[in-house]
Amino acid sequence: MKRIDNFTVKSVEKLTSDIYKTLLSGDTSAVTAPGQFVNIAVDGFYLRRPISVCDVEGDELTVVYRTVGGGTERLSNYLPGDTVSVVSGLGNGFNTERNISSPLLIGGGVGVPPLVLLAKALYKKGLRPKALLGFRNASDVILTDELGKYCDVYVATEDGSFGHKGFVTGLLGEAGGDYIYACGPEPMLKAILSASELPAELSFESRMACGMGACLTCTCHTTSGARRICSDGPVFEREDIIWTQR
Amino acid sequence: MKRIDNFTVKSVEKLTSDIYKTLLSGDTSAVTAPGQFVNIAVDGFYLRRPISVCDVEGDELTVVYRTVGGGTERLSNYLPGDTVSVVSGLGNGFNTERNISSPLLIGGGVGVPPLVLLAKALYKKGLRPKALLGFRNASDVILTDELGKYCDVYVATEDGSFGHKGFVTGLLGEAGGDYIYACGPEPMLKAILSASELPAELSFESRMACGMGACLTCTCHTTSGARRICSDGPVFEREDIIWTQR
Amino acid sequence: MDTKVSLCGLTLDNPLIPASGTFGYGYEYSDFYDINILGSLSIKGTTLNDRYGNEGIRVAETASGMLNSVGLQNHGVDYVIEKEFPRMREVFKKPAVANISGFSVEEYVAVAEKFDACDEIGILEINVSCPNVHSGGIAFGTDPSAAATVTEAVKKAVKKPVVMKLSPNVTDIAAIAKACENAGADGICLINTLKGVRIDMNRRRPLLGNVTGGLSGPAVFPVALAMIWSVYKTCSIPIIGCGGVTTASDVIEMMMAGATAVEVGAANLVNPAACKDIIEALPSVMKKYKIDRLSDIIGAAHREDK
Amino acid sequence: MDTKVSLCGLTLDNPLIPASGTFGYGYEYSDFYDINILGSLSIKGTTLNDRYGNEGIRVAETASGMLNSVGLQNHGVDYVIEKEFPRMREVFKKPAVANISGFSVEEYVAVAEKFDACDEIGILEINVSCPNVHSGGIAFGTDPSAAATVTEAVKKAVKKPVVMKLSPNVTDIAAIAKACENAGADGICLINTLKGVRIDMNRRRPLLGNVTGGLSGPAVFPVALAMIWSVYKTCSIPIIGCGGVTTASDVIEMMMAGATAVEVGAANLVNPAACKDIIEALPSVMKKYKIDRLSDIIGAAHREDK
Repeated sequence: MKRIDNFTVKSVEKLTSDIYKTLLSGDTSAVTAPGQFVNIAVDGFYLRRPISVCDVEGDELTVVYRTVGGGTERLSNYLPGDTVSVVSGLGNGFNTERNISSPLLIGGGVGVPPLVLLAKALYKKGLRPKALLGFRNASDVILTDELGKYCDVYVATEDGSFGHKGFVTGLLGEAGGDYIYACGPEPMLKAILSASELPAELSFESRMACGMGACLTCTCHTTSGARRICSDGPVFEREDIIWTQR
Repeated sequence: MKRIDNFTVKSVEKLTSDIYKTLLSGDTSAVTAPGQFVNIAVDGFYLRRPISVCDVEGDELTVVYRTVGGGTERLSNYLPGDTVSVVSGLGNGFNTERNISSPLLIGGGVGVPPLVLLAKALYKKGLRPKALLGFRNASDVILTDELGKYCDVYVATEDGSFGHKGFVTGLLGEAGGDYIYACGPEPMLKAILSASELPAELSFESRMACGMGACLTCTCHTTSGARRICSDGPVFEREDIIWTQR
Repeated sequence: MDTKVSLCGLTLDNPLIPASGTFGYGYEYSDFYDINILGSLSIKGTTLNDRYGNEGIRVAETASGMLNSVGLQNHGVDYVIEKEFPRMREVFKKPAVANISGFSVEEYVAVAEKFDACDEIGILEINVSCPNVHSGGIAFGTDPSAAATVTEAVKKAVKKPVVMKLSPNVTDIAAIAKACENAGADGICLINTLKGVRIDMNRRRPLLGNVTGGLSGPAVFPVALAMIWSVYKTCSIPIIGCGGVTTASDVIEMMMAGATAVEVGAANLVNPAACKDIIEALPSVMKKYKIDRLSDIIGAAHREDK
Repeated sequence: MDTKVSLCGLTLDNPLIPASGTFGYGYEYSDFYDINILGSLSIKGTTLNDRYGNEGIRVAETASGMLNSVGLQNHGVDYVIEKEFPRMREVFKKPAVANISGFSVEEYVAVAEKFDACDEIGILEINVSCPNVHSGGIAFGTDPSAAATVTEAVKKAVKKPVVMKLSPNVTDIAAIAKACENAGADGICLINTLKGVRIDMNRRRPLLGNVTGGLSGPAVFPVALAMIWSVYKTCSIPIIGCGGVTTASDVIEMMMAGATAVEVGAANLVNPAACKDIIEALPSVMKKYKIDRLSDIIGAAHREDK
């Protein structure tokens, strides 16, 4: 069940030079799985901004996003007490009902946030996931404390300024695990599937408008035909994915 | 010399059910005559809103306006501390350098505000103008206190709920005077010229875009040809005016 | 207050019809409100065969609007009737509008015939205006005689009313509308989207995979009104207005310009409850403008002229 | 960083040209900045004789834009040269663009000849696209052969470069541009305004005295880009882009789509310092997109195609 509601901004926190964390308060009942996203209306911009849900706790919903343009810029400038319109309950989300014992949560950059709610969900089921996180450098590192509550956290940075030097795939070898959940830039997702044979589900990004399956602007090719990132995804299993045509 | 500046909202006061007074602070040096107007940019609306200057004192500028649509509605919702872009120094304004001894200032409804700065200017020149003001009813009456500082104020209301019952022209007979300055709806201006033979200058309203003589969207016919309300006006002498074609 | 309008023999509870391609088959929106409050709904544009549509990025934001270049993605008419209609019927009980696209006169006719046999459908909306498919659709919508040929062929083959959906990317939309009317069309729907481009300045390439897309949203509202105005002057058949409608006041403005019914497009994508909000606001806006019956104001702004 | 561009034999310090009808004769804006920083400026559209223009309301607001229906108000070419040019010269020392309208081929030629003799003028911009004058102007801009006839007649009569300003209210703007190029035009300026209407719902009449007006502002930016894209593909002569440009980034996007210079219109009316703000912001935006010389990016987004 999707919803549209006004949410109140509780706080806005700058995490890095261009990544912000906004805490919103409102009816979060439509958020039923980690890996779902919300579509947020921003003053002065026509389209909503789709942003993955980082965390939900009671009526509080956390989003962590990069300011990539005017819209997310504007979102980061909202003040506590301001109201924003939020469409929630969007996307399939990660499947946490799998028969697995040692999940690997792999995130890159601004793909890390949805892993927080995922880690929490798996942790509540009695699992202790490993989180493998990749960033460009130490000043880009985010959410390790939050993930640390539910996971063992391993970090790689491209320049080695924090944790392992290199890409996040460099952490895969020693990580073990029996299932991969991943979210991040497509080259990273691709590299993960090249580096590991484990079963995996990956979360994708796309430009979109409605975010709920109506406009068909976020369509991608999959092994089972045309699929909508917004509503058939954003999470697809490795068997579904066709890289060449996306 | 026209200017564009950011002004700070100092206060917004609701005067009647749909008339607001906004006090702005900024560089007022471009306002050189009563009857001039400013063109104010309002969030979410493409065109600026032209509004007559009610008063100027140091770096404080007062505008009083009716909320006739979304733009003025929005303006009335600004909060103290908010910033608005203001183009100032627009329009010719009233001519206060005339050799007159007993000016009549006639205003109707939201045409009253520019008479405040006009009254102040004439008062400073040693004159004691009479202000004849027309409103629909008692609850629409505005700015009598401000005008009372510089004028003898006479009020007419259509329903007689305040002052003289009837139109403002009903006050003309006993008012005497040797010159008319007027601002208000066109039927009122027309009625004034019918009711009085005194020399007069009248301030007109028009839809407009730039407010500074470039776009030619506020053109009107006058006895001396096409004139721009924004920059040849908004004040025209009675000899200039052609009613039929406006 | 009476919001009913009569359109091509159907009585709609109100003039609101979500536009094709912005409302799926209705059920996508039933989480947000009971979509039976709508006047009707226009289903996603349908072709004879399954189509993926355009590759690459399909949407871009613009000032007060958006570009889309979906390119008629759909599963083909048979799938739509077999699989989508039952799902639509669960949440929408009124006659829907079937939006039909084709790459030949024969394809238009074939798809129209299939929808003509469906109880779910009340009106056939023939899209001769899709700007996002090269060599298809729009070719029929930019030339009066080609538009007339499609109209005539479809009209011969079907019983349900036929509304021709026209492109605004033409010199004289009234001439095309008139040709459709003369060929037997029961109504005209306008406007489809305006052709637009955005550039990705980082890549120094067009942002959309298809280069051009269709502009919709409030940005195009005055353009839609101008074309509705012109077609109302020229034709006698009813107009379904479309283009940038976002508020109840927009609906009334478009009806005064000449529209009998009003399609709401992009607004659904940015506010899933847009049509509900509009329908709920209609009575108060009607009161503001002293309107008792919405049907009274169709073309009202022409009164001194026509 | 180098913002110079070469346009029809003139070197402009930057591609910024305030569009005709939004900048008077320049001196209206000299309170706000030294207008000599502009690349050039295009004067108010000029006809042979004095014109009042349209009666009644001439401006309406729209989402991210505005309608105007001024209708070519001007004092006629002789007055402009005698009275306006001396005032313009006091504040603007560079060659200006003369925007010329007419109701016959002969009128276009007569006005063009007079401006051709003026030192103040560098380029003749022939407006075959005014949407606000019935029976005039635009009739020449909606038909390739009529546009070619005007082009040829003017070219024969003058020495200065001739740029044809085209209407977007056509099915195929590239065909019209190509006809102008073949007839000898030195450049194409596009787009003029889109036809639009607003209704005054209280009066139940069109808001504008002229019923229709021309839509400008950010709303039309993607439409302008689409037409520039198409004309760049078809023609070899330079394009002066126009339509909704508001920021330095818009300038660069329009140049990548194919514009050699860029006219700024409605933006001047809502921000009198718009062109100054854009010119000052250009270097930082050029840096963002790794541009050393602005002239390098003209049509850059076509590189894989052309």
